[in-house]
Amino acid sequence: MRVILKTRPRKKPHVPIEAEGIIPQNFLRKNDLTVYEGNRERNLEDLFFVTVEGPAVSPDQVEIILTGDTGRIKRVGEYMNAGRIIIEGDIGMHCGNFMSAGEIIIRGNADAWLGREMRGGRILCEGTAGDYCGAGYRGEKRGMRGGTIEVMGNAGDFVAEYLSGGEVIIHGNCGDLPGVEMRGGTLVIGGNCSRPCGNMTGGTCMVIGDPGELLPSFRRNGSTEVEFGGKKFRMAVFRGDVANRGKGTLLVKEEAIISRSGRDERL
Amino acid sequence: MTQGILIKNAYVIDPLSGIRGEIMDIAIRDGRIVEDALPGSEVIDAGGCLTLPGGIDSHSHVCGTKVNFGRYMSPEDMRAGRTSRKGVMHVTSGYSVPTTFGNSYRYSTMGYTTVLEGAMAPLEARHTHEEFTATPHQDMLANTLFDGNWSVMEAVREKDVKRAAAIVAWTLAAVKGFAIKLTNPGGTEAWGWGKDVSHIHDPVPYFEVTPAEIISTMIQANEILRLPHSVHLHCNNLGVPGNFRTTLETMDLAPPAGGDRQTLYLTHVQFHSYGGTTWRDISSKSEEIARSLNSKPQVVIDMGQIMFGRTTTMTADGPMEFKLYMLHHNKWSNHDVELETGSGIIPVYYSRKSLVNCVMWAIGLELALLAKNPWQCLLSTDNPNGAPFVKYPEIIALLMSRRMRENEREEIDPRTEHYVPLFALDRELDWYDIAVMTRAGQAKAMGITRIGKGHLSPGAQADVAIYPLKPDNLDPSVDYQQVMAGFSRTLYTIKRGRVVARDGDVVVEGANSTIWTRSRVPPEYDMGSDPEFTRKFDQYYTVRLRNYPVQDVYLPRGVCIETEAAL
Amino acid sequence: MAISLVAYIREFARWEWARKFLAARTAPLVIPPYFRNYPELTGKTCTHHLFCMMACPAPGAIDVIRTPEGWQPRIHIGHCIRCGLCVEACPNGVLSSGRILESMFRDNTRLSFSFKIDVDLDKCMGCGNCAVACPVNKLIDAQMSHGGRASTDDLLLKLSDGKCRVLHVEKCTGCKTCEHHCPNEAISVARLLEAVHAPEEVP
Amino acid sequence: MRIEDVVCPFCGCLCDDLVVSVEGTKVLSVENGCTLATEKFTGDHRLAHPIRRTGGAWEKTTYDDAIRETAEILLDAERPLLYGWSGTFVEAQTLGVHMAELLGAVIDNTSTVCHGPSIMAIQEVGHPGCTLGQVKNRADVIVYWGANPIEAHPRHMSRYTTFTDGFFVKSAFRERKVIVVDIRETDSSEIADEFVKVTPGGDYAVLTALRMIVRGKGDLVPATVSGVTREQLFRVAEICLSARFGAIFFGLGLTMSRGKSKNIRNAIELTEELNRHTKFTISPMRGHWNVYGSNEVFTWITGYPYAVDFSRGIAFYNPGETTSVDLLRRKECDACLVVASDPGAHFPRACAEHLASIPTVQIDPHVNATTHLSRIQIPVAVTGIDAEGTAYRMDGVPIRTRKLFSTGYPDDVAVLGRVYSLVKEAKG
Repeated sequence: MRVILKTRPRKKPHVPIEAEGIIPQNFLRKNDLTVYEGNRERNLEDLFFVTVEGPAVSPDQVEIILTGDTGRIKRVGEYMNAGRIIIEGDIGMHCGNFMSAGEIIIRGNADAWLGREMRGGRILCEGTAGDYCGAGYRGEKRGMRGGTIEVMGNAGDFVAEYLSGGEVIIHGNCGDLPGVEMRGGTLVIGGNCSRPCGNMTGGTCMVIGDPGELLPSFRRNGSTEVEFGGKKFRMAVFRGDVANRGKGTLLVKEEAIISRSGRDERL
Repeated sequence: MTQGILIKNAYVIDPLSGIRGEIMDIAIRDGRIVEDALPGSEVIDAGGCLTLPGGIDSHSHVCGTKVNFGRYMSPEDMRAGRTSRKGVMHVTSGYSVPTTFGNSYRYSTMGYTTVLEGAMAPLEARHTHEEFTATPHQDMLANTLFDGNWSVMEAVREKDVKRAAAIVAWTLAAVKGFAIKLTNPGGTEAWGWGKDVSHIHDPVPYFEVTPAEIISTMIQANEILRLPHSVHLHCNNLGVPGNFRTTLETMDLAPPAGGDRQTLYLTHVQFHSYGGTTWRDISSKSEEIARSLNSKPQVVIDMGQIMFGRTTTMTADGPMEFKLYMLHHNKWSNHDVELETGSGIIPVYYSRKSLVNCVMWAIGLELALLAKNPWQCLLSTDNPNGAPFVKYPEIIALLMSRRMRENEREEIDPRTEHYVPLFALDRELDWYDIAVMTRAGQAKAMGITRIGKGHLSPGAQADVAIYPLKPDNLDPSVDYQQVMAGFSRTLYTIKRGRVVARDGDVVVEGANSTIWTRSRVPPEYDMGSDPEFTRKFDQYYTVRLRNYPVQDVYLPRGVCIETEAAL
Repeated sequence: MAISLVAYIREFARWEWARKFLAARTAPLVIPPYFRNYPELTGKTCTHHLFCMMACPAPGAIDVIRTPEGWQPRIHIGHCIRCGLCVEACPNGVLSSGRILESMFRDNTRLSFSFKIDVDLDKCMGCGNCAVACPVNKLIDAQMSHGGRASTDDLLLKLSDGKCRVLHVEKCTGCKTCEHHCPNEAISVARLLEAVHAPEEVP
Repeated sequence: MRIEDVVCPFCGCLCDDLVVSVEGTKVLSVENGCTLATEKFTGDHRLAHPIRRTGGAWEKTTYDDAIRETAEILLDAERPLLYGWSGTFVEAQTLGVHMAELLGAVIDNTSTVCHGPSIMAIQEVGHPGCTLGQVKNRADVIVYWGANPIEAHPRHMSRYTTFTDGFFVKSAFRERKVIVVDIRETDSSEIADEFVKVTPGGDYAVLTALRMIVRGKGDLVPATVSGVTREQLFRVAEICLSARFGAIFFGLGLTMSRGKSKNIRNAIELTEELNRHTKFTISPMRGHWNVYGSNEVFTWITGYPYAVDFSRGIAFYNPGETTSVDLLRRKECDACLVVASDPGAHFPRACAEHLASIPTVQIDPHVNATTHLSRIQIPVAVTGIDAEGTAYRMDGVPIRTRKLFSTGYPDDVAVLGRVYSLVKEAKG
């Protein structure tokens, strides 16, 4: 089954839409879902032109395609457990919250909290992602626990905060403090970042680009070779964050260390 | 609105009036229980359902600085239990530390109409009272903390009981408090230096008084002031393996009182009944504690039951919370209050997989089952420390059903039974015991029966809870699920003559009252004009003496219990 | 070498010289009244006014230290220039040097300190650090030193209309604590040292 | 008339020992207060009556009309924002939250531009704090990190910390060591025993290094960390470790610099680490006199201290999403009620522009920068001067402000109460 949701023009296009109902399992039987525009309750049809093509017997067979002005739609794919969502443009915050299986493909950019507290499945963002990609909720001790988030572009600050399982791959650059408070899982940063893995206690983070400023609380522990994007890199291995009794692993390109050694007295 | 309510066909258990389960009618008028209903009263047919005086929680943390800080620091807890505005009900959030309205609505739907806030720091009393007005469906009382009060400790050092009494009288009147609360007496002052006291004869740094001296002096002061409640004590060494000795020694400090009045109320005794020396060999010493309790009618305890799951611990016992933090390494808040007390908050998860937690769970139940007199062991979880109060129905069911305990035995750490006597206990509490442990006992222990709390005799406050339980055709030891469900949700909760909750929904805006005490003392014992007291106040507090007392405006419906101090 | 030694002796061992050396008579040496030696302790009790330190023109020459017997000035000989100002400044005669005390007594003179406190009202934030730290205020009003509330107007300094005000400059002892602890350099203490004839009455 | 023990409604210190002389409705003098306090009591730029904007000009309107129009604006909006609250008292804040519930609005207080990150950090790791009297009576080490109390809280040092004598500290400024950490010399660093100058944005690393030293992992600390030498770091750690009671106060220099909430988290974790050796507490230097009160009220009613979104009926909180600055930057809001604060002066330009483009109503006694963005302004009494109510000091101690005299102005509760009843009527 293919469900095509095309946004209708709105009078106040900046008012956010919360649409946690847009998940494959909800389209098996009915289409009269409730979505919220600001503080108003709306019917799905009020905000979208809905087209349904073909049948489906299980959520696995449902594919939702979101097109139009989708950058203000929040919570798409929340608690999704099967099927596929393809977003032709940008998507609002909290896309793929708590998702446990299935696939979300975002052709544009994703706003903050992409895949927050994700349990499984896969999110592919072809554009850039906002802050707190693959992170957790305020006060909660665990962020993303499983699945994969892959961002082809850049990502914002605090990527994979409290990551405790699964894999986050950012091909572009990250902002400040990626992998902060990380406790498990894997974070791969293809580009540059700054102060990776502050306060980490577990998991593995790999920075292929320039790690920027490194925190003093990581202990050098040999080196290793890794492969990323078909290329091999010689990586320096650090353990930390020692300020937090951490046992995480941070891999930084050996050249980056050498080129930095002039200004960083520790290395 | 009709003038009154007539409840027909109620299966009434009213321990204070000696009613142990009779089908009868209850008439209510002008907020009081009366002999006969007015014509035209609203009639509620209870249909033989269990009808009890409104529930009373004699030790719960629901309002005030540290409770609110528990909320403040726990957005993750707020994600549970969120409800939207519905009729007169405000938005609520939270599970272990719900919002004030959340607490109030949940207590109401469980039939509770009176709640005592377990710990109020005098300096921050205004905050507690503000939250009281936002907990609108329960009459509130505040235990006032004196455990690290400098003036009190100086009086104790001078062995001046009368001065200690005068300080208590002044403070309770100033902050509109209800009773004396001692939380780890002396330990909270030691915590001002990052230390603790290790037993009841361990002197407090600088002040050189021992917890035992503080406790004994305060008991005497309390009796001099003739306060309705006794000293309300959270013993030293909470949660330390082997602490049962401290608890037993502390119980020995309670002097016998005249009549059946208690002189010491020990709260959350489960946390104080541990044997062993470390967390590895912790064991239950509930039998020793219960034996001592059974021989001392002057002592009343509450259980401090823990229930498995997530909760937030909060207490004025700052050093204990730090020790707990070092164990869990999750998050930790601490709030010391100048010249008075401290407090700490950490979230915890009690797990069925943890032997320690299983032992703790068993101890609380054992205390209730081993205490011969239900009037001496009241039901509590030290909300939210042992568990949120919404778990009370489950505890009631566990106490009433051996079968339920056996079922639970299958779920918990199998080693537990080697450390606790719980599974050897056959006792199953009956409806009467539960009525005592959840309302009558509380009212008596708190000394508020005189103002019409905890009973249903004419003249009493019309606080009534009707539960969808028919004791005549229900065997609680088998149908424990039904017991649990029944106690979770009243058919009707009536508060001061108004139906406030029906079938789980709150139906009116609340208007609670706050009960506080004032002891009249002779002018020479008025601390407000004592030069030494005011001098110290001016120099060491950071608020002015005149800005310290809680103004009447904070108690729109204050009820003052006045006593004449024997000074 | 030997010859030059002989010549040397011959030159200096002349009788004329030896006679004068052995027989000369001059007037005995008298210490003049204006002579000032290093100050010495007289044994009188030091009241820790620190006037000696304030008057001393030589850096590091005098300290007032706490000893088991109480406060006492200590002179650092190497730094002392023997001007005697400390002796003259001390209100209690703790120090003595030469005949200074004697002549002060005879002439009925003394050195008098007064202080002038300036507050730059543009810079003053009214933080109260000066008034709370002020040791004079501390003796007058315990509430002031315990949090900055003035319970009396007998104070040397207090906050009024958002600025530090000097109420009783005559109480100032010139310690400059206020000046040292002012974050904005808004307050300064000037010490005026003058010689006066006959001890004046403190107004 | 001299009124004693007056509570100052300016900053989070909430000094309650002022003596104010008044004559009629005029303040003649203020004793014991700092410059800022005196300014607050004696300054007078009050708006005389409600105003509304028609076209490009202001016109005088009545309270009735202004209140009715305010209610209509709020009821019409799909994403209304109720912002401010830190300059008013608890009773008014309570009404505000209830109103937000009914409206499905976002309600936020000024924490959003000051200590919001501190709150987020506290939610991650907790907050070992204490009341200010505890510091006054016990502390022998005081740390000001990214805070300049002399400017923002002038009497903080003389009333609560460095200079005031306490029970266990008889000679305050001789016995207490003061450490100031900042990116530049400030008035406060002038009186520090140890001034630690950090390069901008380097606080996180410095805190990490201190934690390492306290934990005994000092061997890894490089020669300099963010501009601070290894020697100084060890010295500072040693001062802290040898304290009997230490108190850290942090300000916007830490909350609003790079790393934000993580800086605070690191500082809190340093405090926790130090508590394993001695006693240490940490406290934010809250700005507005009752901003902490608004956090408290929001928390006991909704469960969250700020940035609460009721658009779905239930309370939802997520700083970065439901905080005012973020909402306005994304142009989500279609109406705004500003109470007792001045976002026009404190918000980024883009946010202020959006406020100007939507119907914004301000309830505030004074003409300020937000007036220029507003459609309606309703003047009210000033709490602490001609209105009274509860306020929470920066350390959580609640104090009732005093009313010095009556003017004709209604207070915030009176105005908001009427808006609320109109909203209640419309919502049934």
